[in-house]
Amino acid sequence: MAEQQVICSKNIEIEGQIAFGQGSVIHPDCSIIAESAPIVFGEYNIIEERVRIINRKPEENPAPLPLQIGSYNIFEVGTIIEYSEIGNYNVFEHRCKVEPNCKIGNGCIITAGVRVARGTTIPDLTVVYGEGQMRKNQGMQEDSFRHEIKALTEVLAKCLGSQAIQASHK
Amino acid sequence: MSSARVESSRLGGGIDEEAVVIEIGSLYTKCGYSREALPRSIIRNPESLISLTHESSKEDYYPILRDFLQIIYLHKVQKSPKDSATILCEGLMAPRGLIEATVKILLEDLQVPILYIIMSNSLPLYTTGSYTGLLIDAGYFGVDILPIYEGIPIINSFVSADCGGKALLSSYKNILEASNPGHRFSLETVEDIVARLSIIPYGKLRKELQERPTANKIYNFIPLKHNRAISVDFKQRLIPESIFFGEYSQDSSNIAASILRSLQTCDIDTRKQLINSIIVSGGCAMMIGFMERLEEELLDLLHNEPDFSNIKPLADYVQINQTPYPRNLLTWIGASIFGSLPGLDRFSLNLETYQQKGLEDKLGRYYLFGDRPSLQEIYQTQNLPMERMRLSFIRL
Amino acid sequence: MWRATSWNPPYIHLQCGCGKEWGLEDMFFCFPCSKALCPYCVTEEIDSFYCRNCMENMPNTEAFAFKNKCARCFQCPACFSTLQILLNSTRQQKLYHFGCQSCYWDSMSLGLFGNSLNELLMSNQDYFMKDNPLQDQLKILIDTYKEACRNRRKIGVKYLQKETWTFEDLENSVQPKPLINPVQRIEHQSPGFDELLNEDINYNEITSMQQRLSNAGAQPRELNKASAQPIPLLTRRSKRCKYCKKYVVKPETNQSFSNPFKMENLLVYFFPRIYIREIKSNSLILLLINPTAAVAYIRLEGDKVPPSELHLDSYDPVMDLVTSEGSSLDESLIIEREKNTISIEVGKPSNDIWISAFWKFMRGQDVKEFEIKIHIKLA
Amino acid sequence: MEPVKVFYNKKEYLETHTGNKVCRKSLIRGSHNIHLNGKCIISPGVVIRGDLAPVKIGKYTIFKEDVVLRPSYKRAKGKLKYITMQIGEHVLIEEGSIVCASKIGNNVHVGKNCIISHRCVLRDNCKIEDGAILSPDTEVPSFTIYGGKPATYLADMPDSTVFMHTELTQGYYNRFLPLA
Repeated sequence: MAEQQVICSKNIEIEGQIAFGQGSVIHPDCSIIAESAPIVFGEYNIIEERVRIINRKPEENPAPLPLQIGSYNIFEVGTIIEYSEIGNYNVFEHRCKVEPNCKIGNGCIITAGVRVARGTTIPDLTVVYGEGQMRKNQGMQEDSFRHEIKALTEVLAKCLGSQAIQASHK
Repeated sequence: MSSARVESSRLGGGIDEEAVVIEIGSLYTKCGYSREALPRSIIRNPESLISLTHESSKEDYYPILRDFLQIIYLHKVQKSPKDSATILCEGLMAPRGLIEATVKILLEDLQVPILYIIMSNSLPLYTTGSYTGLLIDAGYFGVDILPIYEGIPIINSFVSADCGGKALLSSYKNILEASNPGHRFSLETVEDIVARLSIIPYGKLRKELQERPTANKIYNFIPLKHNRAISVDFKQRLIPESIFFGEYSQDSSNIAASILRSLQTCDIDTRKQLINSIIVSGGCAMMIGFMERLEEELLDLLHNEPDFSNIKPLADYVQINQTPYPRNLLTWIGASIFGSLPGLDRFSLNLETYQQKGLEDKLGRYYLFGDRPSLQEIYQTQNLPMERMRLSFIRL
Repeated sequence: MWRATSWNPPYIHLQCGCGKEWGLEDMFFCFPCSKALCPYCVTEEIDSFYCRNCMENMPNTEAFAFKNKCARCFQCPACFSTLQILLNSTRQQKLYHFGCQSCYWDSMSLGLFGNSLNELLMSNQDYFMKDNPLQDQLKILIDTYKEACRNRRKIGVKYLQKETWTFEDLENSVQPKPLINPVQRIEHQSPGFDELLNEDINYNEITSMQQRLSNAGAQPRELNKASAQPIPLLTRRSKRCKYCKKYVVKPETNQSFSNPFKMENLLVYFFPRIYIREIKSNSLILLLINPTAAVAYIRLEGDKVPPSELHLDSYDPVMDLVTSEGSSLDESLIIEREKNTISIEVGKPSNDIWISAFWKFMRGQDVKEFEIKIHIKLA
Repeated sequence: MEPVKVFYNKKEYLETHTGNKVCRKSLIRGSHNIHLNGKCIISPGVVIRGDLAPVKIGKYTIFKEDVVLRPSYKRAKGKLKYITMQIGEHVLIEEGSIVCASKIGNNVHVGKNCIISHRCVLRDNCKIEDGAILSPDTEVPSFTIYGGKPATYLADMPDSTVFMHTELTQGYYNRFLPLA
């Protein structure tokens, strides 16, 4: 896979200024809306189908700061991320919902179907499961996680190869 | 009966495998095999079964228990009911409809070859190896106190105080809903909070709590089967203390007071033996500090309470039995031991005798005076000859 | 017990011999006594045990020995889903340990890990083999009571006739035998005042009732002390008719065959399925579908239904010519007839309609018939 | 009650000669990898990711609205590989559920808004309750019902599920008629 490459599928709903890092993969049918301020992605993020990453309108969100999202994150099918701070090496499992003004550290796992309430800060290396309970995430090694994501993006590049575009600021 | 016959076919009908032991409690049902130390599985009763009370009849119990017992046999104990003799525990205070419905289902529908119905109040005694003891069952509906002397349950000093899990959970639920407006709590959620957080203070901690006012510490968490976070303060963790060990007054339902009241009704000679081995079983006894606080309350009442001055010298014989088994399973373990003893046939019941004579009170007509809930009749009949009152499970 | 019958109207139920009402999907048919049976008129037996995770069949002696639990698969103590065996290989050594994929509980917190796969399995295997101290304690108790029963009986009769009890009599005749070195159970010490106040409780670290009772022996209060319990087995069951003790449903033992049942006499294969096509003001149009492979006859009778005998063709017309008796029947009720279905119009006196049906059908050579009541409830 | 007829307007749907009715508004990627064995219904909003790995779908399978079918990947001999997804006959998947299973047997009924996670195996005649979340690598044995978050064994299915379920899916297909 060429260095500076972002794989972006066809029908994605993109609005406002969005910047993708290198190696990010965006599957079809997801919508990234940056109404009030730009969204800045790190590198090697995998965004699957039906993911909504929304930077709310100004009246909702008084200080429109740019939405910072770290690198090596996986957003699985159906996750909804509203305006909140996201670190690196996070896994957002199927259909989990992050409400506005949350702060998520590094190496966290938000299990499937979990709703992270508004304004909660999630420290590093924690697993959020059930109705919002938390637990220490022991099995997390950053280098093997990074290695796996790189391998995954290569496999995805072969499958979705046809729609690769250069890393550019839309 | 000749002992030879009893020894050979202990369970009768050539069924030599282990008998299935089922104890249907008010909140949890314990089921497993006899001669085993722990029940194979402990299941929470379905909500519809918990909500039925003493007055509900056999027809109310039948549809619920029909599926519940089949699940016990086929999924939890995993033995076909057709070739497994069953031991059923029947409490003194157990609703009559429940026992009649279970026996009808087991014998007619599930076609259990042979059924043994034994009184479950005297079973924890078996886990201690002795014949005498003051048995206290701190269960869901209330605290049942039954002294057993030399194998003979002294029935007319049977006391049932109604300060049990049910009173605790309902008052806890009201307090929680008052302190967290807008929340609705189910019975299971309240039980979960009580099981995890409740503490009964005793010894040094109790004195400190009286002197120093507790700084208001708030715990925020999400309980079981509840979607939003709730807040509980420190005082709410001590609620069980006021339910079980409130201040002593003439008719209060303090556990220690009802124990001593039941002891007073026993005759003089047996009191020393009884108070020397107090056996506490039941779910509420598993709370942190329940056992130590009970011992403290007993000594406290004996020493400086005028009502119990006549049994004051017994104070230095008070001793609570330490069992290695978990206290909420003592009844089932007693039934598992009882199931492997010879002489079980006295309590056996099979389809023919059930169809002819129906389910008369197997434990003896003088014993339970027909409808269970009216216990006052038992109190009025003081002048009972000793023989008729004898269950004497040791006498074979 | 999950039943396919729906109990909220409008529904069509059949009344079994024992008087109870059940939907057609849950009922069985016993051939020797040619009777329709409801789930309560059928006794169930266990045929074979299997583990839900590794789909291993277990004979019942081994299942009893392993306390009805699978020997190789384990469940998470926190959320009861199956545990996976994970490997985190650091440079120095490879560590096998259990991990739960849904709530990420990890057996490292329990100190349960092994350098090799079977060492891990063996370390948790002692759940079965370790002679549980409570079990030895139980044996001592049983022996004491057995021995007591024997010698008690010898002095039993003498003891009964004694009229007056002197104090010494009581003392020496009743010596409770002290239990031989009872295993001490560590009671929970009471926490100090300050320690209680400023101790920050993590609610999820304390076990819930269900998590405690899954390990009945220890009943741990902290989650990091709760050990991984083996997964309970599931059973495959066969059903017999309650009256003639013959098999009604028998599952296939080895799962390689495509048909999961060796024998299944369900009423769905023999009795027509009835649907309500249309509800008119004072009448009702029912659709009857003949499931058998031959011509069948049904005689319907009810308060607003004139007694009438109808015949239903089977799916392929060739079989109809062979098996139809060709007797002349009054077809007044039938509105429409199509392949193997007929739609009839039935009077609707009230929302509760009882129709008694006499059904005759052919299976292979033998002809079977039986009587059953149909109960239709609209509101 | 007799199941009610469902109508769809002809222009939205694409009909193949083997009786598949595929909605145009559904998002199907890598259609060369997807094998429909005939008489399938794919409602609007269904996502099938055939470009990741081949997806084989049996007869009479019905996918209701907003179902996501996504093969999952496995680590085989150090290399990540997307494994094929195999779905049997008479499978009914209700609205809004996400399926990343590796193998689904025949006569399976998946409820609404379920999440079936990576590499799950659903044997024949099983049922997943509404809103259940199956954790990865779970194995659902035949004739059982799984439900809850995380999904555990709830109960056994009655023995007539083979007959009733095939009639349910066949009936649904036969009553799925184009608007006049």
